Amino acid sequence: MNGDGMGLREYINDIVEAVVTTAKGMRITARYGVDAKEEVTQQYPEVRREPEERFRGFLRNDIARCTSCTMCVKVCPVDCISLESVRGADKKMVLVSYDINIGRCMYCGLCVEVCPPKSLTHTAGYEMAMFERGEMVLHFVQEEGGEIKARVAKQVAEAAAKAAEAAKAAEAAKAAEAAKPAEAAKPVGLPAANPAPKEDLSAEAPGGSKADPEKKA
Amino acid sequence: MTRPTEALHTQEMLINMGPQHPSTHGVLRVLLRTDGEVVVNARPDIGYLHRGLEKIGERVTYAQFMPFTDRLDYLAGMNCNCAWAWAVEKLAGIEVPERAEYIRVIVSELNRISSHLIAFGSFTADMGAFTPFLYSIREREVVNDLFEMVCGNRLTYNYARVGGVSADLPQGFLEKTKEFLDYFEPKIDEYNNLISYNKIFVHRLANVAVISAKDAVGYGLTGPNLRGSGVKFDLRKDEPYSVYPKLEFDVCVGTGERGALGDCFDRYMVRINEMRQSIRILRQAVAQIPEGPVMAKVPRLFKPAAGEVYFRSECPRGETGFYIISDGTTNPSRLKIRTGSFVTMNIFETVTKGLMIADIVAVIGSFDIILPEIDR
Amino acid sequence: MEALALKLMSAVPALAGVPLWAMTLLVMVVVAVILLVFALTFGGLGSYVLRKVAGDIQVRIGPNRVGPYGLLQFLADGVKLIMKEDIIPAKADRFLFALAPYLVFVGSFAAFVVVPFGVGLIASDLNIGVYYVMAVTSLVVIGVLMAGWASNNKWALLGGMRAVAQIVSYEIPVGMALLPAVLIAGSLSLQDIVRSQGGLLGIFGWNLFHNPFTFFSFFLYFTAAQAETNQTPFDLPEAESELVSGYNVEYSGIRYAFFFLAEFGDMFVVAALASACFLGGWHVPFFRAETLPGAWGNLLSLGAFLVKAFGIVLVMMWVRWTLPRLRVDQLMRMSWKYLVPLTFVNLLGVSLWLLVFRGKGIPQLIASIF
Amino acid sequence: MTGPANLIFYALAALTVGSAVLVAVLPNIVYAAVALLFSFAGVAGLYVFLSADFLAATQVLVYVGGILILILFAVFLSNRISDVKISNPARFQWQAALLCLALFGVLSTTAVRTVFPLKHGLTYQPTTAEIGELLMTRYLLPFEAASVLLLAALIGAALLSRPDGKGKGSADMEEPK
Repeated sequence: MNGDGMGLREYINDIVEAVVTTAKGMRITARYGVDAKEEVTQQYPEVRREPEERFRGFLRNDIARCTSCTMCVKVCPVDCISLESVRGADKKMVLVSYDINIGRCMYCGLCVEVCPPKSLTHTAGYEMAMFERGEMVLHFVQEEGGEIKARVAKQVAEAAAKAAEAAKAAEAAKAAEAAKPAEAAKPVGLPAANPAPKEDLSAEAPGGSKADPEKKA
Repeated sequence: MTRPTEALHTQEMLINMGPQHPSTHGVLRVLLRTDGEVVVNARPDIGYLHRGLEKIGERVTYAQFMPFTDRLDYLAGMNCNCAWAWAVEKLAGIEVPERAEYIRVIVSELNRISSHLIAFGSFTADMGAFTPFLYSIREREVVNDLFEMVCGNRLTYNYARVGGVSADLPQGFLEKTKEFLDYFEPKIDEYNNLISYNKIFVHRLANVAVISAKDAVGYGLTGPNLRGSGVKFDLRKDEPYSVYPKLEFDVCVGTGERGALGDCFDRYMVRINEMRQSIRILRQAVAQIPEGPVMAKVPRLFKPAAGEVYFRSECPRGETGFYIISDGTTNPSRLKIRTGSFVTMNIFETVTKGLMIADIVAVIGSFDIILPEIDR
Repeated sequence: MEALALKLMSAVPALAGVPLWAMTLLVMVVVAVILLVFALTFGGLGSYVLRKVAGDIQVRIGPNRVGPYGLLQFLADGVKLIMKEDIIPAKADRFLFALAPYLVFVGSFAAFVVVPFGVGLIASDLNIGVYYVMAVTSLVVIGVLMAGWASNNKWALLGGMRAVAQIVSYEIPVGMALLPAVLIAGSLSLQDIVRSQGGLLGIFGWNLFHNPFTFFSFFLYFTAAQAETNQTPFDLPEAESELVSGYNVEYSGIRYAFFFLAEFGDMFVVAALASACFLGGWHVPFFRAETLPGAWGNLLSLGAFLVKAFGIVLVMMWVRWTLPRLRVDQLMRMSWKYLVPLTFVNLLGVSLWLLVFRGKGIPQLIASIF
Repeated sequence: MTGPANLIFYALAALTVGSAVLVAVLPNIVYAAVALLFSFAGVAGLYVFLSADFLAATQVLVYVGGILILILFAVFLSNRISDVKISNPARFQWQAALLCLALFGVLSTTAVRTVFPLKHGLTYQPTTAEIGELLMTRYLLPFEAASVLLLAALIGAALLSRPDGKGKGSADMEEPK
């Protein structure tokens, strides 16, 4: 088409080709334009697509089942999980705080894969808008950390006292040749330690709407 | 397109194309020196998206680096995932179950289709036709649905694992894949009718930024950009890995059908044709996939023996290679990533001399660069 | 105008005392306001339809939130544009920057004056109608160039330059493609051109079917006019993927709205000219709207005209969402190497046809056999 | 049409003359060009006033759409195109003023001395057909001569602006097959 060497036939071919290819394209767009069934958009807030079973939404930790093993903290490539725990009276770890910074989380799912008690799971939630960065940290333990620590320390102390008492008693019993009180002391100690997490669970229900994406979704 | 003579030389203008520009495919900044509409020099300025992925690689374990490979080329996360897994397996000498390899090939090829779809769509959008872009997105959504089914995410998959894949294919996945292939195959012809052979589109691309085969090899281009220049080089064929030797497909090369060999149109057509080949591969893989485990026994915190390894695989944007030096600990001692887009940027300044501003957009689109891969 | 004023004064006795010039002025203002309201409404609804058509073609839905079927979207957009901060870049030329959108809008709006909306429904039946449209649309060029330069933005400057080169180049094929209609009617007045396509031949009275040359002429005009009004595939001045947004990249708020409205105004003027010159204007096929009593004839012809014009606007949108964009040198080549020679050949063909067949078109020739 | 008509005439005349003065004195050449636009528009308005609608449209089409664009292009293609503050250092002011005064004297004397034949009671008549007919009959020769001249100018301009004469420029403009 550079003037020299361009024949009339080429010129006309050019025009014909332009018209034909344009018409072809327009036929396709017209077909889509007329056919209303082809529309694929969903009206998002009203119509919601059901996420797949394996969908990796927000993380949720069922703290009743969590063993504070810190596997998730170790495996997280971006360090978005922070966990604090203290050793309870029954030698098991008691969660003091379990925070996930979802502003940092990249939803890779490695933490869920490694979680031994399967307490950490992905929810189907994906909607969470907030005004400040600080709000992006999900707190899974609702109770004040200090309170838990104090309570656990108290329990530990109590248990230790009890154990000491029991030991004393045992010693006394040994001296008196009776080992039974020591065994009875343990069942007494457990109920004292257990109600605390249960309380947490019930407290989470009303106040946990922010922390629990599933309820929002 | 012709440069004015010295007598007509006017004042040159310096224009910043990017980092905020609709068609630089991200935060690429091209420093244009133009003489009116004619580009005297176009110098790409990269690094606006640098996240230090290679340094991160030294800090995290081999398994932990997997999600970061999603961020390497976010339009082809599966390919990068698998490439990393293959690289680490080569380093540690891990044998992967065959079913896992087939799954990797299936998701890789699906991802190649979805990545080429974006390349096609955004390229046409750069050329001013917005409609094909949305058609391509429509098809890509189906692939994303499939990926969500298999791994739970739509963009950053983190599906492959060292030693296999994170989970077996879910129920009905292969059927849905077949369905998608049957649905998708005729769409390629539709794209061709709609835009590929459109006179205006052809005129915009043909004979623009011609790269000779010699230059393409010399500058280290890989992937569709290399094949667009007529060089028949595909790592899946020439340095076969995984189960690719068992699958039949052709290597698409540019033919110069509407202009010179190695122009923008050839690079574009290579991608369109590669989607067909991916369909072919997928059909075979879906038919051949064996039953069995999808994960080899790999310790959670494994320590490969000290040594180094380079593994490269054919990603949608060219060769993605991981060079890993291991010192016997759980983390790589040094990690170097070679990506297609980064190497492609080398030739950018050379081929854009004397083009027009609109052609710069065409060149960027035809290279199908992606910025996270360039800056890493 | 004066005639209308006289008519009004004789019809309404209370107006007898008003001087004629004042009455004329009043009529003028009223007509202008009606046209302005039409132009604004068209701009608003046009943007809605454009997006709806885009949605339909692109397998989406398009605006559907504000009002029923999203019909009030344009009001929301208008309010948004008015409320937006009016930004003038610090280093821009404030005076020209502010002036440019109004010039563009005036250039586009002034062409509405000679659009023949229906029987007797024309703001001013200038006897140089077609020529007038060509003249006032050249005002747009100045505005666009001014906007591009005054923004002190290199993208805008490039856009302005492109726009000027493009509009000036395409004015020639546009004019040449319209001339066949002028030749057939023997008048530049758009009302005369429309009247010449009447008769009971139905759609075959249209210039489109007058002879093969006029048939091509219509498509040549359509193509060239698309280019002159910066519609895709010729939207280089505002090519968003190359020049970001071209000459109006620095504009915001109400000033941007003026560019926007001018664009839609241009679109309508092109469609109106195409339908008036080639598609029989306000003629209703197989029916003489002029003969209807009272205002019915006017209304019916208005309806027919709007249907035709909007149909062409729809086709323009359809083309817009189908084709990619040309490069600037290809655009020039298309004008000078393809459209200009073709329109000239076409014009020659039409003239020869008129000479040989004494002004009769194919349909008339066939009709005269029987 | 007496009172208001005169008013409009004076407004138009003031616009024309005022803008013309601005063209001469404004330091910014782009502003000067814009002032020229208003001057042209005023002249077009005067033509309308003289019932010469065709001439008015031509004035807008040719001068505004053509000449002014050309001038603006010339301005923009000059140095420091992207600099908004282009200024126009005026030189030879006194000589120019003298020349203008002399020209003004000649023109105004001519205007005053000429006896214009005035006809009253003229009604507005379309001029287009008449102009066309005259151009094609009585003034055919000058009309054609002018068009040939313009054509020659066009070809000359195209020839001058071609990159390197022949050959070289075409190599990289190969079109797709």
